[in-house]
Amino acid sequence: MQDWNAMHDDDFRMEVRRFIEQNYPEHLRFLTNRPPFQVIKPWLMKLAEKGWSAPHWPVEYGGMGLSPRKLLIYMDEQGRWGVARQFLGEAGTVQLGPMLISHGTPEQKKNLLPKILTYENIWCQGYSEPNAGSDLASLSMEARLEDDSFVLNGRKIWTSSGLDSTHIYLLARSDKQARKKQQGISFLLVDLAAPGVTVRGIKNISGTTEYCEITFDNVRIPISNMVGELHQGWTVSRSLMGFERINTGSPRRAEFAFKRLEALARERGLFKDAGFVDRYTELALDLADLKAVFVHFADMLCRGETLDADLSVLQLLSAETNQRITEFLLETSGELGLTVTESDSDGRVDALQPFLVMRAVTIGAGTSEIHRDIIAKRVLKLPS
Amino acid sequence: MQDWNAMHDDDFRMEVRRFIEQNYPEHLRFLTNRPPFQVIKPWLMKLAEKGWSAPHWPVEYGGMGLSPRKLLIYMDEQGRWGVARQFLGEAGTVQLGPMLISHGTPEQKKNLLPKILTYENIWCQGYSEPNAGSDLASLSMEARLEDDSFVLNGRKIWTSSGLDSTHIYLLARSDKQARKKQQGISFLLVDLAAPGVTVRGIKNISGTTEYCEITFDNVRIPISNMVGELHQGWTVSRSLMGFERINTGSPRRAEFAFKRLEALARERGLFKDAGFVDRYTELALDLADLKAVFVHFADMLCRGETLDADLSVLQLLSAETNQRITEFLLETSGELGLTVTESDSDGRVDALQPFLVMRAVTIGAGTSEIHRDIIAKRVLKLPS
Amino acid sequence: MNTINESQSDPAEELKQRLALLRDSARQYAGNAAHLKRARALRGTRPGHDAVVWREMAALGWTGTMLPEQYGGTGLGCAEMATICEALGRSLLPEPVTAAAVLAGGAILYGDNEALKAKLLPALASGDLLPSLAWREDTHATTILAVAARAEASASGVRLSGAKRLIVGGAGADGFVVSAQQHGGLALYWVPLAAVGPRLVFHDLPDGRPAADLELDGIEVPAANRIAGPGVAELALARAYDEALIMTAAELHGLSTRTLEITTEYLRTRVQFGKPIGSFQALQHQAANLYIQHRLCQHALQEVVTLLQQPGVDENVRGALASRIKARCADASLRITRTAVQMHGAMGFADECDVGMYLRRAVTLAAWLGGADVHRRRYARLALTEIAA
Amino acid sequence: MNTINESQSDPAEELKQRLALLRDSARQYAGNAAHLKRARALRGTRPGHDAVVWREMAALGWTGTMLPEQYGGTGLGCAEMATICEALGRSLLPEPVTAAAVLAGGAILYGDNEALKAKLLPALASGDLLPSLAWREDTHATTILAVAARAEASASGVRLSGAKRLIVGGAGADGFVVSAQQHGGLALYWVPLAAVGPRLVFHDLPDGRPAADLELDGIEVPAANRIAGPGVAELALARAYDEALIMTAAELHGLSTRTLEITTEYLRTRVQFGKPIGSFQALQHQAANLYIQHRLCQHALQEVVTLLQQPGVDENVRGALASRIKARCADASLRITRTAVQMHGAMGFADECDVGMYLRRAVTLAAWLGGADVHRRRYARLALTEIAA
Repeated sequence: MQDWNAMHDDDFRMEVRRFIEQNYPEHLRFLTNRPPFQVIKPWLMKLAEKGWSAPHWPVEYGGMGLSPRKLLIYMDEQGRWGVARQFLGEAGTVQLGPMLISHGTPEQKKNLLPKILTYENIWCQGYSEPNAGSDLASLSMEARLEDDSFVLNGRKIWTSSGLDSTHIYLLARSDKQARKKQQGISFLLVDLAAPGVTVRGIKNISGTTEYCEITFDNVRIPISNMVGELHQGWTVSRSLMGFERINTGSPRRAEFAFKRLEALARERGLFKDAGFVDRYTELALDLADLKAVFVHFADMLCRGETLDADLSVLQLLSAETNQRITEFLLETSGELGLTVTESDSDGRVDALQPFLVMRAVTIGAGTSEIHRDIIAKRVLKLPS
Repeated sequence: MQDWNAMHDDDFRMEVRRFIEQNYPEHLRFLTNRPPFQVIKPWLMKLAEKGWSAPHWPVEYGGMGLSPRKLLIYMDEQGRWGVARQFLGEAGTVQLGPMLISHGTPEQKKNLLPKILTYENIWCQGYSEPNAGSDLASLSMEARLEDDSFVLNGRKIWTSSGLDSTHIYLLARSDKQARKKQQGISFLLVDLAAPGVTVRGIKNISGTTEYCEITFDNVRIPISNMVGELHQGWTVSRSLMGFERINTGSPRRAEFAFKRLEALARERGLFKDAGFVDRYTELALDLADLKAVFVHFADMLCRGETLDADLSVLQLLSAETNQRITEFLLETSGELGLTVTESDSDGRVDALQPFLVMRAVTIGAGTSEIHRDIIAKRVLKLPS
Repeated sequence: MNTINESQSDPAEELKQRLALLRDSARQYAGNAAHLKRARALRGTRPGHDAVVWREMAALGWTGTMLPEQYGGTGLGCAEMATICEALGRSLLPEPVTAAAVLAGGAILYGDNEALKAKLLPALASGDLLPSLAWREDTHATTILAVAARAEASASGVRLSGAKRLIVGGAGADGFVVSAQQHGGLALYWVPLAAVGPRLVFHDLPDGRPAADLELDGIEVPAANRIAGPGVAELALARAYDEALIMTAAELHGLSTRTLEITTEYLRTRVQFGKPIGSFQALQHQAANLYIQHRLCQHALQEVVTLLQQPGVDENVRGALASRIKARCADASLRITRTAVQMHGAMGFADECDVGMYLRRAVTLAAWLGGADVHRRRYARLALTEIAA
Repeated sequence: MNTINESQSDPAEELKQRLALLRDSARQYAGNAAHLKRARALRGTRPGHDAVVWREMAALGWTGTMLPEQYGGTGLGCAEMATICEALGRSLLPEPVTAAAVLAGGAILYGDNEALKAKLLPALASGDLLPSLAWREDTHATTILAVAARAEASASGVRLSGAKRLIVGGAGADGFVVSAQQHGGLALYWVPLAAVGPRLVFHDLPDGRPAADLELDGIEVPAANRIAGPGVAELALARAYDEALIMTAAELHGLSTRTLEITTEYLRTRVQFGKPIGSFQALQHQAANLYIQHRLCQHALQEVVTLLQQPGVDENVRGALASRIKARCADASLRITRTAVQMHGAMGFADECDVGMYLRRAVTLAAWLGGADVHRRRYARLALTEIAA
């Protein structure tokens, strides 16, 4: 077994770079949106064969066991080559895996982890409900304990990649009498093929069906599908650290969008337009400084420090810089933007898709409002 | 007595224009800040001699008795010629006069109104207190009724033009037992020369002493100095309508600031700088559209309609457009802005003073936060 | 410009009452919830609108609002038409009223071919004809007068060459007003659908409505189909363009207004953390900011159309006013619809939520005929003496 | 540029610890509340700073931080100096450390007159000398190399002509580094105060500190006073300028940080409507926005000074980094101090409230050596290949 962490940084970087350059499909470079599973699958299988599906998992569970420092190099090289940001959708490797590794039973680890790595099981996340969005802890999906089973009833919504998935991990209310709304919640694993599960795709504003609504009608699952203790699901779901959390603040997508802007400007000769250049430069500097903020948090990770409430600064900045860039991209494309509504596979500069896709970044991983609340209350200690 | 309202609009406009052009001092045109009383006094005396001190007061009280329509022409001509915005400071003509006319006793009207018109009495407004700013109704200044007198104790602050004034009208708490904080307040008139009154100037950020703190230490005033009913002062102070309220939303100051920007751009040859021109044009359009909003409210006045909560839209827009213009003026002046800190009497383009003075416009007549609250709750009917 | 009307009498009041009547009737028709459902269903289809509704609109007088009575119109002005367009914008009606009645219709009306006017305009007013203006070639051109297409004399009349793009309303058009260079300058020709043959290609705009590209090579029309020759054509195009800008601004204003209504209603009713989200001050202030943008559009639009009701408005003044209002309404509508999506949370990102349709229509109309950046610069050239000089 | 350091060992950690020590000691000295009172009292006075404090600062090593040990300095880099300047900015210390030690000192150090260096630099390090750089002529020039002043050979050495403006720190200077054109190009001369005579005029900067204008006509200095001749002078000026930009950015960052602390404290304690105003979500979110700006500055500054600690940084890279950080900190500090005034309500508008002093210092330092707009454009020329080309 290769000990990646023992390698010199430069050698490791070159090894990663070589692999990516040799295996990543050219036509999928620098996408601003996340490709569907079927499109990205050949690359994922390449990663799986190489044993690189889960760079951050410990070696004993089939991961690469990378230190934060090596992990950041790994991400850095992906960004450099324009590898599609696959992690958010792959709830299995990024989210569920680490939670199982900390909280799962030996059986759960043995049975589930290998199938995540090979994409035999594709997991999605079932947290949000129609009446539990920003206020996640008010979720009402019911998990009634009957003998050795839970009986699930309720609805999950805004589940990413639900149509591509085979399984879902979710939070459900196992004790309706609990005093605080964060209590009485259990963390459960469900096969989407189970009787009583209905998956309905939700078309989104950008025309793709990235989200789902999943209905559970008396779905019965064995109690062994629970991760962590009974009624302690909230804690399990909050246990993600470091890499998994910093990932959503990565400036990678903003960089990809900025490359589009650059290409558009070149195509239209806008670098001769002083008014354009002023605004372009402002965004270039916003991006440069966003990267500096990212490096700060990445360095903290490398030093083994805990990422705290002020990670919201990175997430907000990243999301809003992203939006500013794609809004300017759309504005700059002018009437050209009216003529390209489909993906950019023909190499033309598409402004509409990035603009629409990025509408979600200030909603998905906590709304901007929630992040500002966190900064005000937990970082600046302003009163309630 | 001239009936101005019977005149044709054009004739009236020409008459006003002629008077202004012949009498207004050239060196005081297009000031972005309000000149001290002594500086503007010669012009005010000209107005008083002409009988034009109070264009909006009824003729029977010495005003011009202008209809809203004629009043707006009067204001329009002042703006066109760059007449200093004198009204806010002149609490006597703009604020107190109309309140006395509606709520004063015959004696109060007879004794006080003429002296307002001749500037024999200069009035200032005593509303804010150290702990009652945005939350004005929580004022705590005490007015204890003893026989035929009130005994005043407390402190008023942020009183505009206090050092130039001879008298103050104020709100004080006459009934500490009142159930709501808006109740138990009386509206009182005080001679600043009375024993126990101390006036201290407060130097402001722009270097002038426009505001005062006034302390009242057992100041005794006769009960006849009360305007309106006992404990009903809040209502008296809220009774201003129309012209007095629209005045703070006038785009005049924003226009004056924009003229500065124009002069600076001409001086520096910036109209050849496409990046500058883009931002300049944006502000030109903001100003044009702000004027359209003003015209809407002015038209409402002319039609005799009541100005409502949504006047906050005009006040906010006017204040914030003002600030955007003066911020850009400062930025554009660059290091030149470091060399001119005094008033612009030497004809050079000063950016610092307008910038600093305009810091107050989103505070003074209700903070921006208060206006946004009003729009959200009273116009958009959002829940509390 | 004085901020006060000079005159003593009050035709403004009269106009205001007429507009209120028009607005009520237009809103009543367009506000029927069936229209929004229809607009949703028609996305991605051809011609992307409903011929029956088009005729109903004509029957209501909307396609002939700005046409003189001699051509079957009602001879009203920009203010009345803007009121109608605002109502159409509110409900996202897919029928190409601005493109056909204002842009193409205006180009015909302001031309100098009386015979063609007598033939085409009454048909437009009655709903029997849907004309479309084929003007754009380079998607980056910032003026309607940038034309490379050519018109040359041929045996049977005039032969056109070149290509036109992004013809809004072109998928259901009965004929095209085509701009082309000829000896002496720019001219406009009427090309009936029958002469077009297989030369039309369609694609979807961001709002799901179709636009057409038109290959001109090989199209021939009689010389009598010349709508306007050199000199007249430029003026006709410029005026039709300015009026279409204003109507597009009115549509944008209408759709922002409706978006704001939908969103404040959502803020009042959506509950999170145990209370309506509209009780959170941060959202209240954002809503107030949107409302301010809305009011800027409302009063600026009112000023612009009122000024244009006067006879004999200078061409540069008209252009500046048109660009000013297009820039304002484009910016405001994008900001309002973007924020509306954000305020709706994940729901706002779903296609089934109406605010997404409003955003996509805003994106489309904001860019069509030039975006805010283009029009701010045009305004500067036309209205700011320091820059024009 | 890779976002990750390549090397395995951790000199970064070592630097970090050194900086923490420096920061603590600088904050301890500068954080004394007496300094802010002093700064308030010194506004509008001449020389506008305190000679005793200047010597104390020298004794702490601050005026010699970036000077090599051979000249009595401590031979440290931009990172260390920025840490000190940040502490000075926090407390609005009026002593012209950046202007004298970094800008003027750097111009001398990067010149090639060893004899002058040996004489002047140790005196700067020890606090015996306060030099000032007289470079600006036209207030609109956007480069430090725009010089019209002349230096011509005379009987007794070199005669200067022309005029310099806006010399920050000039009111207490013991001598001036003057840029002037001579045969062959730009040169720098040392002009001791004694040679200046009555040619200095002072005026107040927005923050109340003085700046000097200097009439050069008639000033003569020995030829040996040439700090740098053609070729060297340009490089020396450019480097000193870039370093001064970074230190000014650090001062701005320090003052914004402190402004934010003062303001959040005010939000926690000021009560209106029966609760602390900091509990209003609208103000909370504004405060969060300011905090984000603060963090952008903090991490960008850290990146910039870390990159400049490397030996042999390319001149264009240095210039781009310096302009990038000046632009960011200028913008952020203006936004933070403006909003701080707003959040303090009427109190913030009073001269007796400290936030007003912070705003005025921010206005001064943001504009000094070029504002955000100037530096964004310089960054574009130096760093963005599409634009430089």
